[in-house]
Parts: sequence; C-alpha cells; structure tokens
Amino acid sequence: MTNPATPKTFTLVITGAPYSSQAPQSALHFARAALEQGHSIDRVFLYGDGVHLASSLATPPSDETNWSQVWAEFLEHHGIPGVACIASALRRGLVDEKEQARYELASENLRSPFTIAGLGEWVEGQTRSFRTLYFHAGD
Amino acid sequence: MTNPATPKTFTLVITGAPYSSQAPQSALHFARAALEQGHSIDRVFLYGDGVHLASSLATPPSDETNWSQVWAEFLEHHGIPGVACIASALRRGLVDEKEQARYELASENLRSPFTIAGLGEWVEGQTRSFRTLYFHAGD
Amino acid sequence: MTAFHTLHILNKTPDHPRFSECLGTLGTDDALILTENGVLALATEINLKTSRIYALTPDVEARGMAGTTRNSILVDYPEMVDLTLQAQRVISW
Amino acid sequence: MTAFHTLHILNKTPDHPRFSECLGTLGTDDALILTENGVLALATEINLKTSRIYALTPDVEARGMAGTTRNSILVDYPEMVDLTLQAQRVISW
Amino acid sequence: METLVIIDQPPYGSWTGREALDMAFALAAFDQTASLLFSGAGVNWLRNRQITDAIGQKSVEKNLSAAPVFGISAILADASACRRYGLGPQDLPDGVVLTEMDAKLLARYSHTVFAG
Amino acid sequence: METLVIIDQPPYGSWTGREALDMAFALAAFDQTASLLFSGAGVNWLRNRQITDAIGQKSVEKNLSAAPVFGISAILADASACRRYGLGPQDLPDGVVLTEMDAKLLARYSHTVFAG
Repeated sequence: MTNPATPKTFTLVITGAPYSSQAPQSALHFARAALEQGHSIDRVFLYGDGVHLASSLATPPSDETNWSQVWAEFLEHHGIPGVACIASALRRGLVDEKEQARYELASENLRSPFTIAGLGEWVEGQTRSFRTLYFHAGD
Repeated sequence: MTNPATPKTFTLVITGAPYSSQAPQSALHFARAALEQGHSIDRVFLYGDGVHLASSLATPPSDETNWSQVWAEFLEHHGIPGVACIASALRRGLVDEKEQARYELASENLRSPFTIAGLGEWVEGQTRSFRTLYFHAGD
Repeated sequence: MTAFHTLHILNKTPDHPRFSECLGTLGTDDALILTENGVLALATEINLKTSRIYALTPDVEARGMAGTTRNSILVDYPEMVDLTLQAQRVISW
Repeated sequence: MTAFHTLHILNKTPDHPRFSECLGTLGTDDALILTENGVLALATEINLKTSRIYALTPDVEARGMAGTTRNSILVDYPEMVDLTLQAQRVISW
Repeated sequence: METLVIIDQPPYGSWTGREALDMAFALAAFDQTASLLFSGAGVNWLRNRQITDAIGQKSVEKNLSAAPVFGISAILADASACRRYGLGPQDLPDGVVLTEMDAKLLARYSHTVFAG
Repeated sequence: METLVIIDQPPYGSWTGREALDMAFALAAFDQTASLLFSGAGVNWLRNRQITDAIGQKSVEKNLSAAPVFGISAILADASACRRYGLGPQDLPDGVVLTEMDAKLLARYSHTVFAG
C-alpha cells in the first residue's frame, strides 16, 4: 500500500483546450494541491487540442481568467517543464521560433516557458512518475 | 416549392477546428459543389473552435492537406468573405494586426483573406441567405 | 423531385447524445442525411425512424461502408446541395 | 484509509458514450470519482455500479448540485490527490 | 423568421453553451426573433445556486437571467431532459417554459441552430 | 509496466484516434510495452476497404497495419462494440483479437490511456 504522506512525482497530460473545455483549469487546481502536499510534478505535457494552452496570443475578456498566462506563471514559479507535443502543435498552428524559421512562417506564438517537443517527452514523464494523470475535454 | 435550378445564396458557419474535426473539410466540399451548380456563398463565418481554420501558422505534415491554406485560396479565388468571430478568436489566441496592437501582443496569426468581426456578421449572413448551414465537430 | 419539410444533417455516431436527440425530432415529412461519422449508423440495427434516408457517398466510402448502406440513398455533394434547397428548412445536428 | 484497486476519474455527463464505457469496466475493488460534468450523474437515477463514489466539491458546487450528492463522498482537490496515490492505478475517462 | 438556439451541453465543462447564448443575444440585438431551448444535459444550465468561485469561472446564472432583458422571446426546457436530471417545475428559474422537444416544436422555427 | 491505449472514436470524423495511435507508436519506439484496444464507435477503425480520396484525408488502414512492425504488442477489439457495428470476426484485419472490455481486461495493464 502506498503511504500518501510520502512525496510522489506526477506527470500531468492536458488534452482539452482552454475556452473549449475545463481541462486546463482542473489540471491547474490538481497541480496546486499536489505541490501544496509536498508532491512534485515532473512535467506537464500538452497533447491534441491541449496544445492551445501554450498560446501567447490568447486574449480572453478582462473579467475572465487567462488560463494560458496563469499556467505559464505557475510553471515558471515552480520550475516545472511545460511541453507541447510538436505534431499536435504544428497541425494546430502553435509554433516556436525554431519552427517559425524552419517553415518560414510569419510569426511564432508559443508562450514562455512552454516548449515544443516530441511524444518521447510524454513517455519519459510516464516512466519517471509515480502517477501520470490525464485531463481530457468533458464533452 | 423551391426550384433547385434557381441560383440561391448560402451562408456557411464552421464551428469545428481542422485537425480536430472534419467540419472544415466537409464545408469546403459543400461550398465547391454549391458554386459549381451556379449558387453563391454570401460569407463563411467561423465560430467557436472553428476560428482555428483562420490560423496562418497551421503547418501539417507535407503529405497532409493544409486546410487553412486551401480554404484561404478558395475564398480568395471566389471573392467570398471569411469572417472569424472576434470573441471566439481572441479567447483562442487568433488575432489580426489591429487586435495585436490593441492588446499589445507580440505577433498576429490571422491568415489572409480571413477577417475578424462580431456575431453581427453571422446575423447578417443568415438574414441575407436562402440557407445558412452549420458544420459542427462530429464528436 | 420529392418535397419534404425539414432536412436533418446528422454527422454524429449513434453513440453521441445528439444522435438520439435528432431522431426524436424527425417529423413524418422530414428527411435525414447522414454525413461524416453519421454514416456509421448504417452498420448498426438502429431504427432510423424515417424512410427518407440519404447518406453522403464520400463519407460512406471513407469509412468502408460502401457495402452496408441499408435502405439509404447515396448522394454526392452536388446532390446534397440540392437536398438543402428542396427542404423547407435544414437543421445541422 | 481505504485501499482500492483502480480509481476511475470520470468527467463526462451520463449522456456521453464514455460514461457507460467507464461504468462497464468498474471492478469490485474499484472507486469512482466524478469531476466536471461527471458530477451531474448524481442528479439522475443512474446506477453507478459501485459504492465507493467520490465527487469533487468545486465541480459539485459550480453546477448547483450541493444538495444532490446521493451516496457520494465529497472531496476537495487535496483529497483527490490522495485518492490518486492510494489507488494502484488511475484511469482518466 | 424566428431562430431557435438549442443548448444541449451543460455549463462549465465546455464553452459551447456560453457561445450559444451569445448567438441568441446577437440575434436579439440585431432585431431578429430568437428563443432558447435547453435539452439533454444542457438543462443543467437551469439549476439554481451555482457557486463557481472554486473553479475559476463566472457563474452563467446571471447571463441566463439577462436573456429577457436582451430581448430573447422565450426560454424553453425539454421536459423529459429535466425529469432525467431531477429538475422539477419548481426548480426552474422564473420564465422558463417546459416543453417537449419534438418535430412539432421545431416546426415553429425557420432556423434551428447549435453553437457547436 | 504495460500501457493500454484505448481508441473509442471512429476515424476521419476526428483526429483523436490518430493521435492515440501515435501515442502507442511512441511508447513502442521508446521500448515500452503498448497495446491498442478499439472500443465503442472506435471499432470502425477496423473496417476494410476505406476509400478516402474523396474526403481529402489519408486512409488510416495503412497506419494500423504498421502497428505490429512498430512493436505494438497486441491489437484488441471489444466484441460487443464489434457486434453493435456489424463487424464479424471474419471482417477484422489479421491479428486483431476479440475481447470483452471489462475490469479483468483493464487490470492487466499498469496504465490505461485515451488520447483525448
């Protein structure tokens, strides 16, 4: 039996987009609770529509939470890597400077500290973490 | 009774994103068939997740269709307005130069000839068109 | 040309809640066109509650359903355009 | 602390096909936690097929379900974190 | 010409319902007749005492109660969906009319739309 | 440690199934044991003669047939979902194993994942 008091490591995978699903919000609440209890988060991996969370251009109305910004601040503050799957990201128009140059695109829109990398990052997270939890869209 | 031979006007509303749903593809096939039969398309309105179709940064693998690009070329070629709903677009990180300046964002990512405007464009399309058809995500 | 009241465009699988919502509102003079994932309904034994069932050929073929079209009438996109004009109203589910 | 085999995290309404898929795989030693839209199941008469049902308080309250929690145990996020660690495995539906 | 906007998704789990409400409000703002129908799991919009602080979203109750002010002509709820989700007539906000979502209902509207 | 990747969405209507397949392939590529389970409407991945030219997408049949080559250890299909969608054992591609999706099946895997 696992003793919940022992600090454990989580990898969180977010597959639902902000302003479309509740997934990024639920994942953030979970992540905060895990850290407060002394656990650690190895990484946050964005997959499928979840990559939109890493957009630097999301501009919700001023009376709504900017989930991309809040997530970025959380990752930055705690030094947790946030990685968007490169295949999901490129198809959905989320690119960093490197991909911008490679595909000769007019701009980039990846919000720091998110990075773009392959599914190997997800596999590594799963093998290194005690728990890998998924936050999918609810519809 | 309607005589299908008489040219009619359509407004098409796309609410499903490319690389997530089939909606933009089905809408394009429908639009092409309508024009070939001599009908016209008043406008194409992107709503909800459908606004991602207007991204200038979508970069699918080279052996897959770039639906944003194909749609943009179709609109350009036939002089059909393509309008992304401003509220949907801003939340989801799709912005033009004007919104970039207004919100002091680092870049813009709207693909020409798409424009960004309010739901009034949808209402106008519906009132001016013989048929307004919706292309939603299928899951 | 058959005249009908409402054309229901259904692009969801039979497992999606909107599928049964759609079937529940089919009127006696209505027609149903199955598109995208909707064509998979033809592989099941679900009662589609109308005899005027169309299915979009490109979606039928993509899903390997060419031999499983039950009592539906296969249409291409130009014919679908016609159907949307013949109906008095169109609802996209 | 109760020990259990699998913790099933279910965030879909009872009308979503994955809801019944999840219930169909609940083992006798499993627990279910309802989150997001999943908490709406507590407003229905659906048999949830396990007696170990948790529901996430913030989602219950947001949906106006505070008075309709049936036989579920309300948990907050820290308790949910514990539950994911007590289980031998976790499945997010 | 009258448009029926159908909301069949519950609030908070997705944005579709909010975006449907915006469509109805836009129609009304441009002097088009618009009504709302809550069906399926969407009837959960009508539950009272939605306390959303802990999930970081604004409650949709206020949006919905503004519907008559914005000129929405009727707010309908599918009776069988309400029964399924344990919502009795006394649980519904003022002005919501219970109805059956069927061919006869939809035949009253020239346009029937979903937001997604 | 073995991961079961479940595909419960049919192909072409959404990308979720493709992205699930990529997850399984990535696990195999990094020497993790991975199996695929097709359930619900996802069993429609297994239908043969998918002719996709007219919808402008690549057929997924080739991707799926590459699974053993990429090191996927088993391809399972839920028997009751196959029955619902009219797929008999003779209709399934070689190597697909009919099973029942139940607690006993899932208990065999340390991780069970969906792509979305």
